[in-house]
Amino acid sequence: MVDEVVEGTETKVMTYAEAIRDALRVAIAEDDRVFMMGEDVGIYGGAFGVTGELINEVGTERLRDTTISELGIVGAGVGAAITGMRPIVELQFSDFSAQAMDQIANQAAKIHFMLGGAVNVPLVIRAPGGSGTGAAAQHSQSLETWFVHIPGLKVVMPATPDDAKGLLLAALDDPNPVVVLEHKLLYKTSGDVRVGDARTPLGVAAIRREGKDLTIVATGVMVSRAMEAAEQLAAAGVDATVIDPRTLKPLDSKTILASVTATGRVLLVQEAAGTLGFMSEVAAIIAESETFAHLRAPVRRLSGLDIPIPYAPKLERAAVPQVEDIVAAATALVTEW
Amino acid sequence: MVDEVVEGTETKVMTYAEAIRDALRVAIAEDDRVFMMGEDVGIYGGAFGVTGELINEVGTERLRDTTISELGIVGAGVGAAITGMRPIVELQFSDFSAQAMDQIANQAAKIHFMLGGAVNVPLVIRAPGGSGTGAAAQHSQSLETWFVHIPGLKVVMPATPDDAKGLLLAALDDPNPVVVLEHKLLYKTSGDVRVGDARTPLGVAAIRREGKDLTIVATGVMVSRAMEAAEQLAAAGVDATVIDPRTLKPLDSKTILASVTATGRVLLVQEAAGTLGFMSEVAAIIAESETFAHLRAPVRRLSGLDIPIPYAPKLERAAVPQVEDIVAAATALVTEW
Amino acid sequence: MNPLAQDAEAAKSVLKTMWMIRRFEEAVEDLYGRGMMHGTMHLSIGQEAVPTGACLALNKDDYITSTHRGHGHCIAKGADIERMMAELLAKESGYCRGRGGSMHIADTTTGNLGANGIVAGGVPIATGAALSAHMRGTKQVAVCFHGDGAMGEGAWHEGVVLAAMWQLPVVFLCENNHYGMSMASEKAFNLEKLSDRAKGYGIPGVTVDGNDVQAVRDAVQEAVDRARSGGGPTFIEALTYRWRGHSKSDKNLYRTREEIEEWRTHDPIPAFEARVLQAGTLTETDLEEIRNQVRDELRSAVQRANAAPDATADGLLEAVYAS
Amino acid sequence: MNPLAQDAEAAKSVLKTMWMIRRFEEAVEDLYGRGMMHGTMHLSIGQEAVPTGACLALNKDDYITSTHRGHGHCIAKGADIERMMAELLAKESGYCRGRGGSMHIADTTTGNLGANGIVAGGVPIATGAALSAHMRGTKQVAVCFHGDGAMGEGAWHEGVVLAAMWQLPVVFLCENNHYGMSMASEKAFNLEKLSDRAKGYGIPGVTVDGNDVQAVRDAVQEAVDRARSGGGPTFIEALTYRWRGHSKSDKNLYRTREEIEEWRTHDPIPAFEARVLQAGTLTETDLEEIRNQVRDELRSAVQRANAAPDATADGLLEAVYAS
Ligand SMILES: Cc1ncc(C[n+]2csc(CCOP(=O)(O)OP(=O)(O)O)c2C)c(N)n1
Ligand SMILES: Cc1ncc(C[n+]2csc(CCOP(=O)(O)OP(=O)(O)O)c2C)c(N)n1
Ligand SMILES: [Mg+2]
Ligand SMILES: [Mg+2]
Repeated sequence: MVDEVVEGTETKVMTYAEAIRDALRVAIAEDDRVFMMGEDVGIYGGAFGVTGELINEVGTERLRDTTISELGIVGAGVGAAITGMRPIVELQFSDFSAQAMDQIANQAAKIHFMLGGAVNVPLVIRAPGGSGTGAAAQHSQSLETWFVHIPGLKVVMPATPDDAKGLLLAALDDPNPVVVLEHKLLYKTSGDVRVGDARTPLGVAAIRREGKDLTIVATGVMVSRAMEAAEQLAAAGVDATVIDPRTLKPLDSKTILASVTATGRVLLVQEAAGTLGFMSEVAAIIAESETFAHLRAPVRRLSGLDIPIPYAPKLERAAVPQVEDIVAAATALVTEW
Repeated sequence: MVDEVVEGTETKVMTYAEAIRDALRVAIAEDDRVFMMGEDVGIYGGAFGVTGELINEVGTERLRDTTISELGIVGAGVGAAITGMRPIVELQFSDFSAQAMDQIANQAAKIHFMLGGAVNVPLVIRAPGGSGTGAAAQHSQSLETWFVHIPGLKVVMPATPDDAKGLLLAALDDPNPVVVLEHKLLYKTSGDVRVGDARTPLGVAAIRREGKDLTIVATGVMVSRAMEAAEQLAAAGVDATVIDPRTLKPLDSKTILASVTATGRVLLVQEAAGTLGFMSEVAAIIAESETFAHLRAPVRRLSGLDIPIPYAPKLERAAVPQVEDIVAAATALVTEW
Repeated sequence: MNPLAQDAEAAKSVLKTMWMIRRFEEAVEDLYGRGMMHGTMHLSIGQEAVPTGACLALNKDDYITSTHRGHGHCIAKGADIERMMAELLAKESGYCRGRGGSMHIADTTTGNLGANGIVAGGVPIATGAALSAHMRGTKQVAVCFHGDGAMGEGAWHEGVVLAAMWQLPVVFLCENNHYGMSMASEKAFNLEKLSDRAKGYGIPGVTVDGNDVQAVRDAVQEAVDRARSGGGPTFIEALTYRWRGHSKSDKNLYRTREEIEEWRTHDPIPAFEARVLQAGTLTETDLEEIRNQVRDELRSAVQRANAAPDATADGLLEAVYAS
Repeated sequence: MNPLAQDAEAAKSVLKTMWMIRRFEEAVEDLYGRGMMHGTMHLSIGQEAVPTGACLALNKDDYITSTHRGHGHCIAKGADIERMMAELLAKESGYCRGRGGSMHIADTTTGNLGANGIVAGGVPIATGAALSAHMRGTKQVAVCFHGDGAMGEGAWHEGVVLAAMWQLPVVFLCENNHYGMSMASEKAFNLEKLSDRAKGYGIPGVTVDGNDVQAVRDAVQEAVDRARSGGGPTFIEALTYRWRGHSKSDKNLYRTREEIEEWRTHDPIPAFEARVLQAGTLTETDLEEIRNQVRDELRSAVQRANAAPDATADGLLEAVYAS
C-alpha cells in the first residue's frame, strides 16, 4: 500500500520517539505481562528520550532501570519470556548487542526450535542503530546483518513514526523473539500515527511511492532519503518506486520482486557497510529469481562504506549514502542501461 | 593455481589439526611475540586435539590455559596485540564468538581506524565452526557472516591441511585482526602440507579444479564436498570449476568473476544458513558486475537451511548441503538453462 | 531441619533419585559406547547428591535452569526418563523431538527451563525466571545450577548482579566438581571457597559438602525459604567431584588417578544408604528393592524409548518459529 | 609516602595537571555550547584528583586504559592538549585524525591505550597489556580506569578474573562517582563499598577518598609497587563525584541539586591548594601563576588546534587496515 495510514483511521502527529512511547503505553495498559527493562529507561527517560516521563505513568515495576549489563538483561528477558511474561529489553545503542549476542543468537533465537517447540520466547529487543550523531565507531553501527542471518529471530526496522509504533505492537504480539532496530536520527522526526492499538503486520513491505523507471529498496533512515531522492528524480523525469521492507526477516520478497520485474532496474540503499549488508541478501534473491530475466541493468547496491563510522562530521557524512548519492546512482542506472 | 603445493616443495602428510599445530610450533619458535591462549589448550590438548602435546614443547607461558571467559580472553588478546605481542586466541567453538563479539567487532576491528592509525591490532582468533558432530544448535554454527560484515576484520576459512597451516602463518604476519574459521569435520582429514614456514597468502582464492560448464564456489567443509560432486558430475559429462575463496575478507572476487564469466553458470555452496550467508555477498557481487551480462542462468545458492542445527543425525545431515545436493543443483543449473 | 535418613518416605525418594541418575548415566555411557548414541555427553556420575538434595527443597512449579551436565537436574526435578532417553536416542518422542539432544533437554511441566550448551548461559535466564515469578506474584523460586567453571563467564556475573539488585527469588547453586573441563577451580579463581564471591554481590554465600544430600537439601531449603519470603538471592557452593572425564574427548591428563580414586571413596549414594541403615529407617532388603526397582524402570524406559520412531526431518523449517 | 603538598615541584605538577583537566573540559563545554564541537561529551569536572593522583604513581611507559570520560586520564598521563583538542575539533592533526573523537583518544607514546566508548571495554584490554608486559619482562604496569557502572559488565568481571588468575601487574581503578549515568551505584550493587568485590577475586581491595589527590596517589603507588614486584593485581575504589550531567542529554533528574551542591564543596583542587598553602610550600602568588600558566597554555592550544586543517575524507577506505 502506498499510504500507510488507512483513510478514516484516527491519527495524531507524533515524533518517532513519542510513537514508540505510545506503543509502550498501550501495550503495558492492555497486557499485564508486558514490561520493559534497560539502562536509564526510568527517571532518565532513555538515552534518546524514548521513554521520557513514562515512568510516572507506569512505575518502576513495568519500566525497570538496570545495571550496565546487556548480556544479563537480554538473558533476564529470555528467562521472563519463557515463563509467561512479554518482556521488552532496550539496548541503549544497537552496538551493545555485541555484548548480548549469546543471549540473542544462541539462546533467544534457538530455544523454541532446540526444545522441540516446547517453549516460546516472546521477547522484544529494541535497539537504536545508525550514524549521524557524531558518536563515532562504537555507537553508530547498523548491525541488522547479525540478526537477519540467525534463524529464529525476526527483525524489523521502522522508518516512520507510525511503523515505529505499529511494528513494536506487532512484535509484542508475536510469540518469537523480535529485534526492533530503530534509528537515532528518526527519533525526532514526526508524522501521522494511528491512535490506540494500531498494529503494522510483520512481514509486509510498504510501497512508499510508485514509479515505472526503477525500483529503490531502502531501509531505516534511508527510506526518507530515498523518498527525497525520488522527488528530485521525478523533477528530472525519472519515475521511481520506493519500497521500504519494514520487516527484514521474514522479508516480503514478493513485493520487491514484483516491482523489480515491472521496472527492470533496482537500486538497493542501506546505511550499513556494504559487504554482507542486508542488501546483499536482497541482491542475491533477485539474482536467483525469475526476475533475473527481466533485469535491464545489473543490480546496484548503494551502501555505507566498509569502514568504522568516523567522528568528524564531514567524514561521518561521507561514510553513508546521502540523498545526492541516491539520485546519482539512480540516474546512472536509468541512463547507462 | 590448481595445485596448491608447488612442485619441488618439501611436504609431509598431516591432518588438518596437525598442520595447525605445526604452524603454531613454527610461529612460536620463530617469533618471541607469538603465544596462544584459550580454554583447555594446554595439558588437555584442545577440545579437538589441535594443540595435542604442544604444551610439552612450548610450555605454559606461550600456550596459556584460560578460565571460561571468551570476552575476557579476546580482550586480553587485544591488549597484548596493541602492546607488542602477537597473540592467538582460540575460541573452543566459533559459537562462543557471541560471548566475545564486543572485543572482536567493537574493539579489535575498529581500534586501528578509530585511533587514526596510531596502533595496529595483530590479533589472530582461531575458532572451529560447522555441524556434523551431533553437538546441536549451540555448538554447530557457521558464523562467518558476523565477521565478514565488520570492517576491520580479515576472515579466512581453510579447507585443506596445507591451507590450515599456511593461512594461519599468514594471519600471524598480518598487522590486522584475522579470524580463522576452522571446521571440526576437517581436523582429522589429511593431506600434503609444506614443511617449515610455508605461508598461504591472504586474499588469494584457490582454483581447486578447472572445468568449462559451470563454476562452483564453495567454502570450508563444502570444498571437499564440491570436489567429490565435481567428480560425479564429470562422470556424467558435466565439467565443473571449483573455487575455494580461502580468504573471505578480503575476497578474491576477480578469480571468481573471471571463472563465472567464462562458464556462464555459478553454484554457490556454503554450510551456513542461507539468509545473509557469505554466498549472498558473492551472489550480489556477481549480480552487480560485468559478469552479469555473461550469465546463462540465474545465480544459484546452495546453503544450510535457515534453521538452528538439530541434534538427531538424520536431521543434522538434512540441515546442510551434502554431495548429492551439490550434484543435483549443478545438474539442474546445466540442464535447465 | 528434618533428617532425610530418618524418614522412610524421604529416604526412599532420595535413593530412588540418586540411583536413577547414576543408572541413567551408566546406560547413556553404555549406549554411547555401543555406537547407539550420537554427539557428545557430559556425565554427572559422582555428583548425584547435588541435584537430588536441591530439588527436594523445591515445589513442582519452582524453576530450575540446568547445564550441559544436566541429566541429574532433569531427573531430580521430576522429568520422565523415557522421554529423556528418547531425546538422547534422537527420537520424535524425546523431550525436544530429537532436535536438542542431551545439552538441551527441558521439561517445563516440572519447571526445568532447560539444559544449556553455553557455560553460564542459564544464569541470566534464571534471574529472568525469578523476575517473572516476582512480577506475577507467584512465590515461585528459581534454582540456577551451574559449574565452577561458569564463574569465569561474564554471563554469570551479570545474572547475579541483576538478581542481587532486584533481590529476586533465585538461588545460584554452584556444583563445584573442582574442574571446568581441565581447569582446576582452585587455580582459576584464586579463592579458598567460591562462596567468598557472594559477598561481592551483597548476598549470602555458603559452602557445603555436595556429596552429602542432607547438607545440600538443608542449604538449598534455607536459601529457598529466604527467596520465597522476599529475602533475595543466595549463592551456594556444593563441593563434589565428577568421576568421568569431562566428555568423550577427555584423556584425564589434568588430574591424577589417585585423586579420582580418593573421591570415589566419597560416593554420595552408599554414604546415604549407610546413614539410612544406621538410623534403622530402611533395611538392606528395602535398599535392594529400590535398586532393583530403579534398574527395572530404567531398563523398560530404555527399551520403549529405543523402539520409538526416529525423529524426522519433516517440517524442520516450520519448526523454527512459533505461530 | 612523601606528602605531595610539602614538595614544591610535586605540588606544582599536581596543580598544573588538575587545573589543566578542569580548564580543558570547561573549554570543551564552551566550544560545544557554541556549536563548534560535534557528537557528545562526557566531562570529569570534579573528579580531577583521581587521574592526577594515579598517574603520579606511574612511569611514562606504564600503561593506562581509559573510558568515555577520559580527558583527565589522557592529560594526566602526559598527552599533548593541542592534539587532544584538535581531535575534538575534528582536525587532521588530532590524535585520531578526527576519526575517533573524545571517546577514542589514545596516546600510545605516553602509554595511554585509549579511551573507550564501550563501558568496561578497557578492562580485559588492560589485563592483556599487563600480560604483554609480563611476557616481555618489562616491569611495566597497567592501570585500568573504569567507572562504578562498569562493574555491572561481564567484561569487567572477565578482565579481573584473568588478571587475578595470572597475578598480572594491573591495577583496577574504579572512579566511583556514585552514578552510572542515572543508576546510583549504591542501588546497583548492593554493597557498602565497591572494594568489597575484590575479595571475590582473591585480590586486595581498598576504598579511598577520590577527591584527595594524596590518598589516590598513595593507594595507587602501593598497588603499582605490588604489581611491579610480582604481587599481582589490586582493586582500588576512589570515591568522587561528577559535577556535570552524564552527557549533553542529561537532565539530572536522578539526583538532587542539594547533593550536587554538597559535593561541590569538596572540590579537589582548592582542597589541595589549601594544603599546599598551609604547608607553606607555595604562596598564593605561586598558585596564581600556575593557574595563569595553565590558562595561557590552554588558550594557545585551542587556538592552534582550531586553526589546523579539518580532517578529510580522503583515504577513508585505506585507513581501515594496517599494512
Ligand atoms: C560459553 C562456553 N564456553 C566454553 C564451553 C565449552 N565447555 C563446555 S563445558 C565446559 C566446562 C564447564 O565447567 P563447569 O562450569 O565447571 O561445569 P562442569 O563441566 O564441571 O560440570 C566448557 C569449557 C561452552 N560450552 N560454552
Ligand atoms: C557496553 C555499554 N553499555 C552502555 C553504554 C552507555 N553508557 C555510556 S557511559 C554509561 C555510564 C557509565 O557509568 P560509569 O561506568 O559509572 O562511568 P561514568 O560515566 O560515571 O564515568 C553508559 C550507560 C556504553 N557506552 N557501553
Ligand atoms: Mg566444574
Ligand atoms: Mg560512574
